[in-house]
Amino acid sequence: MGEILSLAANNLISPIILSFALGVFAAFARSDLTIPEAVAKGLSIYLLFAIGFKGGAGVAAHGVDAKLVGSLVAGLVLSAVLPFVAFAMLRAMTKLGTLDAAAVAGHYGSISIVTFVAATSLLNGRGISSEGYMVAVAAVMEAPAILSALWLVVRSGRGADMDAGLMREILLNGSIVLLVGSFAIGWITGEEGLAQISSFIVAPFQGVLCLFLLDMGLVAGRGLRESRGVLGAGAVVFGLTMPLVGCLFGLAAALLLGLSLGGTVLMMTLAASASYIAVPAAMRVALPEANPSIYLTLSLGVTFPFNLTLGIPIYAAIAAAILGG
Amino acid sequence: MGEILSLAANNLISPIILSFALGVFAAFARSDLTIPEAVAKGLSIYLLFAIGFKGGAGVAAHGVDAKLVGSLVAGLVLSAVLPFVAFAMLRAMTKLGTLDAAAVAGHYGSISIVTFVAATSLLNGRGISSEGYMVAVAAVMEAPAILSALWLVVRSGRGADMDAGLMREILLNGSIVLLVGSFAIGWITGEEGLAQISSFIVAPFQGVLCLFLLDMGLVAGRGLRESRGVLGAGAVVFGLTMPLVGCLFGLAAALLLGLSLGGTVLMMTLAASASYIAVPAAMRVALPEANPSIYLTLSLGVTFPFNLTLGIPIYAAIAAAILGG
Amino acid sequence: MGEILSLAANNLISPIILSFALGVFAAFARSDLTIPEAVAKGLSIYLLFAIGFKGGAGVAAHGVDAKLVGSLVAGLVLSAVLPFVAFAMLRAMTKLGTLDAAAVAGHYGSISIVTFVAATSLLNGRGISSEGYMVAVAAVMEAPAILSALWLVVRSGRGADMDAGLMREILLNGSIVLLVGSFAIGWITGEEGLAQISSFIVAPFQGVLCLFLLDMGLVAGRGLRESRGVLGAGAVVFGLTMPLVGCLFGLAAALLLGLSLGGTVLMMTLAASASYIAVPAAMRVALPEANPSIYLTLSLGVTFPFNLTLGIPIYAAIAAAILGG
Amino acid sequence: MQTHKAKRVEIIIEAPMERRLTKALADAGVTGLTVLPVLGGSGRSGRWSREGQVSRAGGMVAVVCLIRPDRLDRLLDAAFEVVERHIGVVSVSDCEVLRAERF
Amino acid sequence: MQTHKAKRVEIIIEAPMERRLTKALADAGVTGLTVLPVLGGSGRSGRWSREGQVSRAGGMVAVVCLIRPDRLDRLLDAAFEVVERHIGVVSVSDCEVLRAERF
Amino acid sequence: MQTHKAKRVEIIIEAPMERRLTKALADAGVTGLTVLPVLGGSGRSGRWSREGQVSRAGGMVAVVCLIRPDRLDRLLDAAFEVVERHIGVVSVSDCEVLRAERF
Ligand SMILES: Nc1ncnc2c1ncn2[C@@H]1O[C@H](COP(=O)(O)O)[C@@H](O)[C@H]1O
Ligand SMILES: Nc1ncnc2c1ncn2[C@@H]1O[C@H](COP(=O)(O)O)[C@@H](O)[C@H]1O
Ligand SMILES: Nc1ncnc2c1ncn2[C@@H]1O[C@H](COP(=O)(O)O)[C@@H](O)[C@H]1O
Ligand code: NA
Ligand code: NA
Ligand code: NA
Repeated sequence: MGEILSLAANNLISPIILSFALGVFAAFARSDLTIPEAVAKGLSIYLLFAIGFKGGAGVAAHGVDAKLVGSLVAGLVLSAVLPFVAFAMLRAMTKLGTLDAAAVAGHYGSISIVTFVAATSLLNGRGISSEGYMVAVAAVMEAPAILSALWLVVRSGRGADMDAGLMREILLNGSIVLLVGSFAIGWITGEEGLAQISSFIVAPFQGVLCLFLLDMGLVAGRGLRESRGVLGAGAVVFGLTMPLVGCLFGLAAALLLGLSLGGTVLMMTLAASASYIAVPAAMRVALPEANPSIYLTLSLGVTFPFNLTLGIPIYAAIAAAILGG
Repeated sequence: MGEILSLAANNLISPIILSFALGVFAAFARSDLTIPEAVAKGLSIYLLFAIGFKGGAGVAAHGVDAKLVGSLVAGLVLSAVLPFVAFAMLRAMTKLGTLDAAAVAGHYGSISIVTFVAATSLLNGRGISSEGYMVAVAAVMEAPAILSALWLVVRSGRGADMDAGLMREILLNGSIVLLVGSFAIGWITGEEGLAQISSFIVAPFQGVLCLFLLDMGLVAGRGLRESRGVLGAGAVVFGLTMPLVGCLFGLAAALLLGLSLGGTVLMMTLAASASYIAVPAAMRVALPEANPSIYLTLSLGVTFPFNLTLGIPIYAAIAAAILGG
Repeated sequence: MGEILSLAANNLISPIILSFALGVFAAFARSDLTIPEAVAKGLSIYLLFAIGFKGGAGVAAHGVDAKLVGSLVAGLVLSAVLPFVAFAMLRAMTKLGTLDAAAVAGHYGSISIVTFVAATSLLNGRGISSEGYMVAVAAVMEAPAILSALWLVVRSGRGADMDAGLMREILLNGSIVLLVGSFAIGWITGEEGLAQISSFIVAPFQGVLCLFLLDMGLVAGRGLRESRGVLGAGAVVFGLTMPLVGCLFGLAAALLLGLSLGGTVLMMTLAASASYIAVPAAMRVALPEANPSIYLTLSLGVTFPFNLTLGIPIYAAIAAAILGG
Repeated sequence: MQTHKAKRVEIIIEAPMERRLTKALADAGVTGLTVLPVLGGSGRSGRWSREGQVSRAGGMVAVVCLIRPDRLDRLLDAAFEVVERHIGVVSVSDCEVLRAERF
Repeated sequence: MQTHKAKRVEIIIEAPMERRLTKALADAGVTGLTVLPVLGGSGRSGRWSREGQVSRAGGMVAVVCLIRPDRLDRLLDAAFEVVERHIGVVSVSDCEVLRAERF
Repeated sequence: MQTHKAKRVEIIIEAPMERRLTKALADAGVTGLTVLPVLGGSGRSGRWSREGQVSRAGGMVAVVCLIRPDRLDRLLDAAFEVVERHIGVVSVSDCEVLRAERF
């Protein structure tokens, strides 16, 4: 426990986390500091491109692992199953109605790519390597949770605006296409490709991440401020315990597959993280009556900061305790 | 021929080309992936600044060549003459009216700076050096073609909205000013200046180019999808043969001037490439009745990808065959 | 004097200054070259983050100096006092009314962070080090001048729309929060933090500064063009002499505190520079009847270019003459 | 200058619904429309702002259609179908247009 | 389709005043509004354009409010208080809205 | 609150024509106008969208003028001259403005 805390404390004073904290502070202090929307999107395109490319180049360098297909299937299953776990917990712990509970549950089956990136940073910082294809696992985990959430709603006799157009939109969501596409480019062009563009996607990566997390802090802080009182105590507790529950599912999958220490931490992080881009957009279309303040605040305002600060070091400590490392 | 194909294949699996392909794929799959307009403009400002500066620093390093003035004059002449060639081909190969044919022809006299940059990348990758002032040649080739196109229209008895304001707009077009200006800055500050900012304009250049080409792919793909059926078979064939015709004009000019292998490839590429920024904007003002779907789709959807993938390696192979290299 | 001129000339042919000049040229030539607003804001966020972080890391590396608190107090006093000096000069030299004179005066008590950055660049180029906390001094100098300006108005019996909301807005202005916040992050994470992100905030810094100054040149040039005739000769003379007066106040403070050569140059530059971001926004709210063309044109169109080209080398020469260096 | 009576319909709707709205309008025979960006706003579902928004989820757009008066009802029916369960507002005002042959 | 009479108020105002305007409107009971970005313009205080603008000082925004006619006066009073000493314009037009319960 | 009758003219036009339009309006004595960005649209010349647009060629802007009714005709004549051969639309509606001395 002491070790976890010391590692967490160490994690807390990194430029990345402090940039996030600065954003939250500025939002709470009602500063007019803002990152223009176009710049925030540009930063996220950079991050997705870089993380995808490096993942693909990693696979090219270390070869296709027999575990790759298994990991992808595990990701699909985790993403589809976790919403049911989350839904049950929400119904037990909070007073949310079916619609809101299902919408929230969908977010926790899906993933947050920035949380994934932060976990990768922490692993890099400690010199722990991981399977390059975990990026692809992240990509396949984005969407299935949305279907589970909609199924939870339909089952309860309420309507959800599910159509072929939405299905297509979810699967061809810009972030998924960019992540999978740059993964493929990294894989095809391999180490040679990486060498060509590494001073763009490797060297400045941590710094770009700082600015991006500054923006995330601003958005999360403003969200928390605007929707004060929207979340009951039960919901907040859910937002802090669900990642711990999710990470155990991720751990189980990783142990089954025999992933490396790094891969295990990443699988746990994916399972523990909650979406705040792909799923909210889909929910606005399919479940317009669900309250976005609830799911956005929980995902971005509670679970994201928790994972960023305490969650990832905890998952790393658990994985190290079990796998040795 | 076999060698050309193998070099082309080699060219095809570079991160740059694959990023373009990813953009085209995302557009055809109707993904909502987009690069915000402001970011796309920012990337293009970066590229123009970097390419101009490096060109100028190159001239400062290697001294002013006696061929510089000759090359500028050759560029002017090529830009002014090629629209007539293109116009004649269009009238023979397609059913386009005078107005549309003239508008298209104007695009093929002018140049695409990204095609130029891609050719530079390919030369760099093969360790072939080139005259730094080719950037300046690119700049002077932007505008004359527009005048030729308007002359073609006026000659046929139709009106073109040509006024002093437009002339000024064309010559002081943002990309021309930035390219020529940064060329001048690079020339004045020389190697010392380059050393100061090379970790900004040299090291990350290839990576930025990937993101820019991703965007170009998205725009080209969406353009092709929206304007399906606008181009007849004849127009498409024109879009693929005109660059080959143009490159021969460029080759002739380069041989006359006695340019290096690299300079010859760049001159061929400039002559072969078609504008999709400066000329369309001028055409919207001066020839509003010409159909933008035709000229934008041909230039950006047919000729640009052709040059990027097959054209440049072909020009390099032809130049190497003739000059030895 | 000869030495000053030669140093100034040397300063004038740096990529940074020439980029600014290119922007001014493009604006005067009515080119449509523009940096999108979002990109310009993104660049300024980058610069503030980088300069703050490096300042903080500098303090962490060299330890807290006994002079830190003194310098902060000196900054506060300078910022509060200089508007009175400027106001007196304006009333003597120009025909501006109380309102406009007070608004202009407020700008000259506050600071221009880009001028500060340019001075840092020049010091770096000459291998002169400076106190890292000068960044914090810059931050505290942003706001007090605004209060002095409003006090000048209220004293004259005219109303100023000063309320608690405005006070908060001024102090929690985005640039102040970002500068102070990244300074704190740099301080906390120290050299280790700097090492993590230096390929983002150190290596490409000069290059980013070029693009930013290109934009500043465009904005300043367009401002000068649009407001031709707004400034009388007296006002222009004020815009050129006030920085020289201000720099002497800065020099006095630096000598009193016993700052290093670099710190002295920076303190002089801060006192000599005029705000064009924080103060104009506050003036629009508090003194809506003051004419923005006057204060923006003076600050951005006259004093900023003067400082950038001649001012900083002059301050450096004066400081070197006095402190020896 | 000769002008012609027309209606100006302004629909403020969530960005993720834009594609569905324009498709529904096109299906109802509305071929002319313009989409404007929106920075922020407030309504029954609270305040929001585009600042620092990472996701498309929170943003809105304004869709403006100029239309011949006799086609208004079909347009409103089509728009209503899409916005019915969603947040946002629809307003209609009278206007005059030049070049009536374009509408 | 059933529509209801309403007023559409459009206020073009300097960006640094936006927060004050929306607060004043909220205090006057106006809960619905939409903010649109503005690229540039010209008026009695000259021309301006957002291009290359580094500062918020020069920019403007357009605030659109749809409101029940009987509430118009309170809105205009509140808006006038804020814009009084500032540059910018306020215009009001008649319109019809769907879903009157939202206003 | 005292308001005054005015006209609101909205012109949607290609971005490369903006400078010409505002110049023509200024020449016709129109000193007040506001330019809004446009994200996309559709019309007789097909659909377009700003997404990923590298060039100014494809974009459009919306120009809004509030004007005294008696000056409308001059404005429309000037605007028509510019938009005549170009794509885009012009609409006019009645409105009321505060602070009539500004128009
Ligand atoms: N009365 C109104 N006037 C103008 N815009 C409105 C109004 N009501 C709502 N809106 C816009 O529609 C969005 C959603 O409104 P609502 O459905 O009331 O939450 C708001 O964020 C505003 O952008
Ligand atoms: N008659 C008008 N029509 C439309 N917008 C206007 C008008 N007058 C002023 N504006 C807008 O309000 C801003 C300030 O106007 P002014 O207070 O006249 O300087 C201008 O820059 C325009 O954006
Ligand atoms: N009826 C309309 N209502 C609103 N905007 C329109 C309409 N018709 C055309 N537009 C706008 O004007 C542009 C050009 O229209 P057009 O000249 O019909 O191709 C379109 O892309 C739209 O942005
Ligand atoms: Na998850
Ligand atoms: Na060409
Ligand atoms: Na100062």
